[in-house]
Amino acid sequence: MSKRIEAKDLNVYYGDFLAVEGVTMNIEPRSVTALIGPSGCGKSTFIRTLNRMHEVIPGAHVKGQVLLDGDNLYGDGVDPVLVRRQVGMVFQRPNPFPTMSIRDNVLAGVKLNNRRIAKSDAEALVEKSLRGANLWNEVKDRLELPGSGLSGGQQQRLCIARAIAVSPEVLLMDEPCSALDPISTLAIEDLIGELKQEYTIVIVTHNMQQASRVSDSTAFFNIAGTGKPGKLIEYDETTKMFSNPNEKSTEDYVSGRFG
Amino acid sequence: MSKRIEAKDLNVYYGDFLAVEGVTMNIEPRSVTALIGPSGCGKSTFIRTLNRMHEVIPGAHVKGQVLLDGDNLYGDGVDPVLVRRQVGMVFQRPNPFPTMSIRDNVLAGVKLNNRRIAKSDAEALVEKSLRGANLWNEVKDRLELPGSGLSGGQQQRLCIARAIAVSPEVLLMDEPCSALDPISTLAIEDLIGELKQEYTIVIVTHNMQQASRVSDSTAFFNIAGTGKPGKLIEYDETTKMFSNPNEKSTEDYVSGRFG
Amino acid sequence: DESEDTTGGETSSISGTLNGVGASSMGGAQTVWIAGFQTANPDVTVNYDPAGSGAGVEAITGGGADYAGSDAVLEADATSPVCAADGYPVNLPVYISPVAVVFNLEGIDSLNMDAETIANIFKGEITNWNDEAIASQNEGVELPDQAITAVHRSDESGTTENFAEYLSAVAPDTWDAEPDKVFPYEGGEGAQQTSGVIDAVTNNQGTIGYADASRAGELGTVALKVGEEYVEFSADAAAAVVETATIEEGRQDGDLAFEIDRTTTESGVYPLVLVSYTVACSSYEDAEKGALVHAYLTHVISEEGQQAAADEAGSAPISASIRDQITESIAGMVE
Amino acid sequence: MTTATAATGSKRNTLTAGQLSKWAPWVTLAASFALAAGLFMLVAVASSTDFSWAGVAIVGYILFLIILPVVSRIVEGGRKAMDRFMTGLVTGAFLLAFIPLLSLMWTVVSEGAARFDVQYFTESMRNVVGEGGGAIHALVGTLLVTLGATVISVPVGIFTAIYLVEYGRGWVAKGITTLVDIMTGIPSIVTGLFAFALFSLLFSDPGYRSGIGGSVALSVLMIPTVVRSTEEMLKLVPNELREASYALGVPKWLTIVKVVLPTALAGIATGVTLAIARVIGETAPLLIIAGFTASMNYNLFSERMMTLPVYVYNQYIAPGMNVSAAHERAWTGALTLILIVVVLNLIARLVAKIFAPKAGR
Amino acid sequence: MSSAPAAASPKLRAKGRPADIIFQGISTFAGISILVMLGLVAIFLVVQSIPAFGPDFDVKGTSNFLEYVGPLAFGTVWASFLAMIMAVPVAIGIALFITHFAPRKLASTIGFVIDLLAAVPSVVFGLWGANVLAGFMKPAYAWLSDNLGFIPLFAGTASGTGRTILTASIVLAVMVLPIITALSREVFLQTPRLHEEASLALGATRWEMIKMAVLPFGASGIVSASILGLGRALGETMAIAMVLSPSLVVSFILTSGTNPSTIASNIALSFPEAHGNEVSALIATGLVLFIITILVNGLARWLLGRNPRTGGAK
Ligand SMILES: Nc1ncnc2c1ncn2[C@@H]1O[C@H](COP(=O)(O)OP(=O)(O)OP(=O)(O)O)[C@@H](O)[C@H]1O
Ligand SMILES: Nc1ncnc2c1ncn2[C@@H]1O[C@H](COP(=O)(O)OP(=O)(O)OP(=O)(O)O)[C@@H](O)[C@H]1O
Ligand SMILES: [Mg+2]
Ligand SMILES: [Mg+2]
Ligand SMILES: O=P([O-])([O-])[O-]
Repeated sequence: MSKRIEAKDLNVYYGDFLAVEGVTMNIEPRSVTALIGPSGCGKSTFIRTLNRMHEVIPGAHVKGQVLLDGDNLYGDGVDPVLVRRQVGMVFQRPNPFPTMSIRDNVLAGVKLNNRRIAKSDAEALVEKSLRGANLWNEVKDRLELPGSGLSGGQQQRLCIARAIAVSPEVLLMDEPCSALDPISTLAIEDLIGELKQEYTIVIVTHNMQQASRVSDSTAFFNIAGTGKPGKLIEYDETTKMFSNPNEKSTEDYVSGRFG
Repeated sequence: MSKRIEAKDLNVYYGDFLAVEGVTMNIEPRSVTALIGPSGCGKSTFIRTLNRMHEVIPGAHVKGQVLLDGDNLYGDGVDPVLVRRQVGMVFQRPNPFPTMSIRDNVLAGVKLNNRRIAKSDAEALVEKSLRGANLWNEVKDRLELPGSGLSGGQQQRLCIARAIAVSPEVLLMDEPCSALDPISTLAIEDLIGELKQEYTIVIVTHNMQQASRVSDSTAFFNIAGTGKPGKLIEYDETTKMFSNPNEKSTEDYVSGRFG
Repeated sequence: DESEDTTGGETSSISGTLNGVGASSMGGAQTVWIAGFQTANPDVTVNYDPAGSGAGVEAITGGGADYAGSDAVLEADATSPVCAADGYPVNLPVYISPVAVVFNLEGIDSLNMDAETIANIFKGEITNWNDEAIASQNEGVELPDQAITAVHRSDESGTTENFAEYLSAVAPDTWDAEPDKVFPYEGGEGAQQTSGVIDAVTNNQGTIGYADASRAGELGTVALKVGEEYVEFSADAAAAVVETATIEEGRQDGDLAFEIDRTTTESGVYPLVLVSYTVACSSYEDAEKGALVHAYLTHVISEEGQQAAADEAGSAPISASIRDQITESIAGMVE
Repeated sequence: MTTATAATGSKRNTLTAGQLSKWAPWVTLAASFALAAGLFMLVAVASSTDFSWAGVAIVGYILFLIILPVVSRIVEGGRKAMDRFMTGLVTGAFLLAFIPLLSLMWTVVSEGAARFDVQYFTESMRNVVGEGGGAIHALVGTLLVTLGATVISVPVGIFTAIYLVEYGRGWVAKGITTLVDIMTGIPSIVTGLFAFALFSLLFSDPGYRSGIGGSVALSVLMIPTVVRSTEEMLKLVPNELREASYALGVPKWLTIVKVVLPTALAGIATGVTLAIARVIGETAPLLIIAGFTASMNYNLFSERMMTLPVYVYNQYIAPGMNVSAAHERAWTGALTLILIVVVLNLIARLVAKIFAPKAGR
Repeated sequence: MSSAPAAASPKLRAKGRPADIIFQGISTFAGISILVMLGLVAIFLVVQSIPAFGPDFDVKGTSNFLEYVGPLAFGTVWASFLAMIMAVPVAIGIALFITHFAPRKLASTIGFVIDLLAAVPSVVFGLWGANVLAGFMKPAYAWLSDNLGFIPLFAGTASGTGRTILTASIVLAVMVLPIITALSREVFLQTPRLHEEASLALGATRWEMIKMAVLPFGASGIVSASILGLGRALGETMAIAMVLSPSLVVSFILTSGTNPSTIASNIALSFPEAHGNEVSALIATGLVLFIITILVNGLARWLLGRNPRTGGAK
């Protein structure tokens, strides 16, 4: 189910502005990779290049390669829609579809694509995905209610359920917990631990503790100043990064007394 | 400059829904009080009753008393406008006025009171407030540029400068750092340390470390379940709250391995 | 085409649709004629669009209508695509109506005026109701000291043209503008359509206007000075002036363009009339259409038709001699 | 500075100092109008003219607008005074709008009620002279012509808005936006002339008239309103939802059809209703292109078709001898038009209720 | 591990997504069709108006087209201007009242009632303006010209019927009011809560909050709303034709019975009786109105450009 991702000398642009420069990194399957770094260093920008969401922004484009099990996502004739079906994404702010019920939100990936699915299969898929996102018990009695009626943490888990319902091979998460309270955060961190049995997971976080808790590898991005491009400074196993990083700036950053 | 706040048996409603029940607490002048608790327990709701911002929401109302140096904010004939001039507020998301320059943003509140402020006085006040908010050095060369052009952390400090420019006696802050990166967060925590020399400060935070770092007293709110009202569980000195709280639920919450 | 297929009509078996466009002045009369004709011939639909004489002329000469209504006669050399090769458009005077000069003054129903005075009022030279020029012709009437508001048509109109023709014929020194459908002077106030003029006069004291007499209603009206006497408008007085009219020279057979003698001094004649023509082809390219137009016009000029229009639309019935002339003019349509 | 003992609340509260009491505005209002009424009474007696209610309303309001802020300024200070002044002004603006509205509605309802009967909605004007008759032919015509215009305008308008919001970039999109604005300024009568020229050319019939021609003319007026309102609504759909959909591997067009449009549907429905309201009462273009008839015509594509605005206009300008009967018919027509729009509005609100995104913020 | 040259597997290759292309095609086509439609209207106006620019121009006693269209263009702009200075402040007031002053429950009902004004057919506005409003205003005009006649706007004798350009402008103002109100209302409702609360928290009164947060945010929306309203005012035909007492003059006087006419209403008044050259002249005046609209739009855009929208989507 899960796949390896390789970024090769990736430059990411907004129009003429080079936002992220020369990133080369290998992400192992069935692992959790955390992206950390100060605001504006290009974490979000980079993670969005991994499922071609970057190009949704007008003028945004990419140079370099991203290989998914060896296939270049940016190769000729590659359909971004197919890429995104294999590389799912969860956003910083929970964004369930407001016009849909909880059930339809989970099935969105199927229904929006006009795919037919037997009723019993659909039920099974909803339950499996919601269980996978650790939400089943809380919502099983109100699947018909609108998804926007849930609490923030529940909404975020609903979005995760929606993302895993289409059985992607990679799951990207851009600060999935920053809008959440500690209890919801705990639930999602536990979930990440479980999901990595099946998926390749990349997560952006501002929270060092979180990065050290959930991830196997950590990538530190930094930026020299406003207007300069963000760069990958160091990428290594999480334990190494937090205990004994190679770079001075990494050490400065992770040892900040911040949580 | 700073004032004592007493809440007496405060019940806070959204229409018919009782969101916060029976809060009684004394907040000392020149201290930092942190409000903590899980999402939805009514921290934001409570803090907004302290400067009558709660009633801005349609249907929202309050029962009970809030005394500011003995004067009931909710007494007959009290003008909320006068209350808010004495009790300033900083919000979770930075909200500078987008059409105003940095200078005008700082002066926004002051200009309301005396339109004809002398130019030199204005300059002095802008500098003082921006220095107070630890932003002066970063923006002194571009006071004429729109405030929305700043980074998130800078915007948040600009909002703090705006709030202290009107010399309130109490400063309320609802999760002022949750949208910020660690470096900006550090700057704002330092700032809070300085501001408490002059102001009574109440701050909502999800971040236990932050609460323990910046506050003198801590109030823990909790909620029994969705639809139930939030309650003040325990209120004590911060050191006591984090080392040896009276209540089991407080201990559970603060000892959660979260940051 | 929506004409019902039922053959239910006891009186006739003709069917089809006839479209007319033209003068709004005879819109009311056309409604009456159409109702009568359609009642007798249930399978026929006749539409008359009172869009205006100009629109009517454009339509008939451009082939956009089967017949037209016009307050002014078509030029002698006009042609129409709906006419047969040997046919040509003819003007048929089917609608005669006096134009009333109406006013609104409390307690006064009628005033005497000569053309000179009327012209001066509408030009804005006489501005007060107690002006000597009016008072001298109305002894015994207590005229108020009140400003005159003269209301004219703001749209282009056959009524205006006939009004102007009368004034410029009888008082050429005062009314020095060429008669036209546009009101020529700047003074006074404009209102759209006869209804607008009537409303403006009815709603305001001290006003005066001119309008198709059928709409005069309760308003005060002016008796015109003809010769040495003052004549109130009436259907008979209006018909009388048409009796004295001559047919314009140089017209083709059956084209009955009238020249009215506005300066007549004959007794009992009301020279401020509007003659509105139906413009049709002397013979039609499409014979069925010709038969339909013929049937319809026969109804229009029939005694009942004219009387119905007089009753329901306030026009003056045409005389027997005009009816005969028209009958002759339209005979070619069914040959 | 800070007293340690908590105040009991019965002490004088510094926060309530210098406040006008709650009823002060109402007292001032009553006093202002009383003053104005007295003033005009005097004038009326002195000059033996009619007592002017309009004068009282205007002068009373102006007095109120001056007195309250002045009092407030003395007691509460300038800022509060300004607030009270602006509150008075804004409320005044709102009430001002009610004057024409009530006057219009009163006129239409009181004049139109007389003929608001079964006959009016079951009979046409065929063979009717004087009293009686109805407007069913005009009602059907208006519904058909407006339906035609809606069928043309809504797809074109919505797809154009989609183009502008979802696809259009650069000068083409800018150009179309400008053109849409310009289109809003085409005089209605010109659209009628244009449609007439177009159709008589197409069918080479110089007397061309039909309902569909009217629909085309109305579309020219309707499209810009549809585009504008739909565009605004589509812009309000958060980008997050689009991205959520893309991230699920949903192609762009399905994202638009299944996520963006349903989310904006309520707003679009309101916009379309507004656009229909904008054109349903148009007279000038229909006078030219849809023509005039007293008979029923169900066929949008051939022959003249009566419409309610033309009917109202015609009954007014060519009433025949029985003027009041015609004028009653005219007003009832106007009333009917307004009711149609009210019903459409209610439907749009229902649609909005049903499809509105649930429980937003 | 995988150093093999990247050859995308069939799994990622698109079959070419025809539905996407078709959908984009339809959208683009719709956009272009507006261009075409407007082009057709422009061509129609230009072609049909060419004869009016010939040397033998003679319409309503004028000897060239400019002489004819000048007063009409003036009247159009003047009447719309008057309507806008009345309607825009009132519309903003109403929108503010609905969004920030009225009790929430009442607000949507009030909004609906104002929308009703948009439903009134222009003929009915015409009838109401000519028969109700004009009579209502007449005494005011008499008073103004008697007492304030020294002001050029009220010079001369007052209209005896009240059918003045000011009456017509009031009717126009009432007609465009719901359009401007509806859009402004929507925009004001979109004011970010954050900004409203920011100003309230600084101790702003309600009006100060509106001045600080609502109006700056809504400025561009108000301009767009006004453009829509202005478009309607410039092009309004029937109501003006029925209400106004027109002449071929240029005059700023508000209270007189002699008023400049407007292009659209003049077409309605003259078209039924027009033929030949006169038709061309009328259509040429329509072309002029078209150009006026373009200019006014350009002006508004320029104003917008100087005061760009802040915040908002995209
Ligand atoms: N849509 C955009 N258009 C142009 N520039 C952009 C856009 N989005 C982001 N940028 C710029 O790209 C750079 C990287 O931004 P990015 O959002 O990736 O940072 P980040 O590391 O995710 O920061 P944060 O922690 O605040 O989310 C920044 O300089 C930002 O200003
Ligand atoms: N505008 C509102 N209308 C109705 N209920 C509301 C509103 N805002 C908040 N609530 C409810 O009031 C309760 C307390 O919410 P509040 O926002 O104060 O929580 P909080 O402690 O600030 O949570 P968080 O940490 O997520 O900000 C919740 O149950 C919430 O659903
Ligand atoms: Mg980011
Ligand atoms: Mg909160
Ligand atoms: O018949 P009219 O031309 O005067 O309307």
